[in-house]
Amino acid sequence: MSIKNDIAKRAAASLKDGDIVNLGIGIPTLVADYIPENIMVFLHSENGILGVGPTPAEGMADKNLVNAGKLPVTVEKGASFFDSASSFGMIRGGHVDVSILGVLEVDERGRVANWSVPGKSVLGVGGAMDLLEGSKKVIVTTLHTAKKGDAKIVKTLHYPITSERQVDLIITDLAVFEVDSEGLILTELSPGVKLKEVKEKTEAAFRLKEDLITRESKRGEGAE
Amino acid sequence: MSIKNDIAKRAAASLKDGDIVNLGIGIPTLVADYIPENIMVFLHSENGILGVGPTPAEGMADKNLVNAGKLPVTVEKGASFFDSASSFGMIRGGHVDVSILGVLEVDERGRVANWSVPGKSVLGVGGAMDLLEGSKKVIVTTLHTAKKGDAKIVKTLHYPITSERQVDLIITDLAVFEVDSEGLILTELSPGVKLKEVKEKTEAAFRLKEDLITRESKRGEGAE
Amino acid sequence: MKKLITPQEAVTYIKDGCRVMVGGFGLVGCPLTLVDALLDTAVKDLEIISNNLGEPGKGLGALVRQQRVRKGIGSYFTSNPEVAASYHRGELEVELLPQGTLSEAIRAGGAGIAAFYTPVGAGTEIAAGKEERVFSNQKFILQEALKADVALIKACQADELGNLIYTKSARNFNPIMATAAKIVIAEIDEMVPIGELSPEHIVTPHLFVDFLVLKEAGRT
Amino acid sequence: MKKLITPQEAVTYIKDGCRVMVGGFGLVGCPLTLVDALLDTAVKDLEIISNNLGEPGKGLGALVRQQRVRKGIGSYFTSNPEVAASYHRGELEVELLPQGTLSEAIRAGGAGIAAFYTPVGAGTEIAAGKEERVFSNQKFILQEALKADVALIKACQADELGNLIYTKSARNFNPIMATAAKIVIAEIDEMVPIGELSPEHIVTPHLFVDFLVLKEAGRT
Repeated sequence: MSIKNDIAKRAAASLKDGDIVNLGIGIPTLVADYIPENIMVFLHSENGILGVGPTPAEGMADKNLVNAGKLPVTVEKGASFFDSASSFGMIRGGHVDVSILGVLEVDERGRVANWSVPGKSVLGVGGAMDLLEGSKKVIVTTLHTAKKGDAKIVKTLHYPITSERQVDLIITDLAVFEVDSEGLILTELSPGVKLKEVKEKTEAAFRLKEDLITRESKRGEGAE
Repeated sequence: MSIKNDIAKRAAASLKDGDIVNLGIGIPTLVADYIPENIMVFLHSENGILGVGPTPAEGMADKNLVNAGKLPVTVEKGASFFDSASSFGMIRGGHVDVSILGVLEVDERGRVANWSVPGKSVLGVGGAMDLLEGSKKVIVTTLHTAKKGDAKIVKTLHYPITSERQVDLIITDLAVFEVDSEGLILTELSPGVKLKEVKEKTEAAFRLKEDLITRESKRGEGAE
Repeated sequence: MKKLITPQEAVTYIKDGCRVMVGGFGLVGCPLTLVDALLDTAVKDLEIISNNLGEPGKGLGALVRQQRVRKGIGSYFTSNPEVAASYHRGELEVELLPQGTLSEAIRAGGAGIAAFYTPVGAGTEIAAGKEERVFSNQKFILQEALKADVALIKACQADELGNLIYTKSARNFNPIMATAAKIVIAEIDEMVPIGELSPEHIVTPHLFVDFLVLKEAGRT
Repeated sequence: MKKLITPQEAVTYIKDGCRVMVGGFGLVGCPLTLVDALLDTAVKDLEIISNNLGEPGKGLGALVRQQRVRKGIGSYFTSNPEVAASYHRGELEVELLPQGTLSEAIRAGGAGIAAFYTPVGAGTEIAAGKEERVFSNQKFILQEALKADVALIKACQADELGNLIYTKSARNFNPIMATAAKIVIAEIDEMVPIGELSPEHIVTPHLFVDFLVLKEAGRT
């Protein structure tokens, strides 16, 4: 199991039965494969689907049925289609329970940059701001550091902020942080990870949860 | 044929093929019976119907299918149903071609009072303001004077104004007025009606159209 | 599975002082079983958002007659003269909105929009106390969104997840009210298995709906 | 009967300098026959409102490459790096909106709403130059409605009156763009007789639609 899958699996374990969930591009997309079997969640895609199902079998893709990443999907029984204004009404209106998003950076107040890289040939915001603003709960899934080893959990964002809203949970390959009004709280270490490593690779200040746990490496089950 | 039916018939004659038409309560409702046979119009009802058809036969009423006056209706082929916000989006957004409305009074700028009688046990505005504000064309159908003979086409409204928007056409039992930026223009007299009578029964100032006509009393055809 | 509850359980979510949206255009599309159940409680000081307030002594009109409605927000209370009478006696607060402004404010409430500028009512009594603003040489007034604690709506069919479809002109305010309250309770004629309603035809996706109640032969 | 016209006739309604809405989320639900026909004209200085601006040299991307687009208003132009390149060279004006703000502004344009307050983007670069206002202790920014001269949309079926239904996630921006332009041209896969589409299932009632064009096997 790759590092990214481990992160996705940990994120999936924090979902609850009945949750309406929106998955971003990248690691979040992988979460769909790890939904615990004893719960039922409903995947919302901002291009107008509630009830997204698995990727279609080879050759079975329907060109009119894609997710927000423009990849072919299927739908579950009980799914529905709607227009873009209705879809974002759901998001902005607080009807999506959980959004799981990738980020460029998170700051020490739990605020996110994930839409713009100044000067790069990237010109788009898509649904990133809507999802951050409107979702009842936001979970960030990300590698703990960038490719060159730079911290992604930083004191101050270097990239443009996506929303002033603080996210609720940050899940990396090394650790899990909760966020409260004062900032980040380290609640969980990944299997085999020491607190020292997390401290070294995290630029942002964070507090420790009293009962900080180290997640077991047992496969096939969620940690919550 | 009653006076009210005559007014309705004259209003129907000013409709064009393909018009989306909203009919108010009272005389406007009668217009549906006089749509010229060589044109097709589509009746919009603000409670969520496009394509309203005739009143159902005795005993055939569907309690879930009523018009804005809460009277049972049917629908034509090609009709559609929608929610109230969508319906008023159509009206306010300028997608209704013609609204035909009853009034309490019209002033000499062609502005209407038709929603409130201060002090009376009438507490409602309904769709009156939306229709006046949003319809591409507004036709007023009304008896020329009130029950006691008071003018309904007045210098200044005695009742609260419904919208600052000037209506386009005023059709009474005695006459037809067009409205331009400067005010009312008498364009047509009903069969047998003399200009003198209209002058006596109209409080508002109005100009005469150069080619003022007297409508013929021939039955079964529109005047336009 | 969406929880199917009784009308009596449903109305326990409505407490004294609650703001409640009630669907329907007159009696058409009004959740009469839920209204009846509400009448059987002692709940009072309600703020009701509904296009109409029933007829004298009937439906929501019975709540008005029993003086359990503190305020009515709607567009057309003319069909119940007791509303005007209570209002003139100072017993009932009334907020009258053009029907399009009412429906748009409810939709805005459900869609996370705080307020919007509408041209309807500008320059009239309805605009009293409201901010006026000019866009492209036309007057508009600011209308804030409407939200509620509980919405009581009426649909035709629900599947077991709570997806809803409506019937004919009984759709009216129901789909928008389904989006704009903390707790949404849908009274339905019939429950169908998941998958029975086409994804293309569902009007209210289940994420908006909290509870379902089966319609009963009613009083009102 | 709604006028069925050819793609070539359809695009004659688009003149130099026009503001044109184009439906679709990427290629899904994009009216490619109409876009192809537009490519074959010499029309220029266009202002395009569309979630994306195609891919490099493809669809709307071909219009961009030919420098016939003066301004793009949308939410996600990332999939076409040439848009960013043109923008950085100062050849193309770009207005980037959060996808929900874009879709809400189009809906507002079609529904006669001048502007609305959304919380999305408050406190970010997107809010630059926009009015900020606090409602209930939360920051909102003012977004004005979007309208267009012409909308090119894609539907699945139309009846002869112009009532439209869509298919799956190809619905996206099409129903809202159908409401927000002076001239609305719908590219359809298939025409069906009046009465074939259920009144309960029609997504875009015919009053929004001016012309119909049958889809052709396309280039892009």
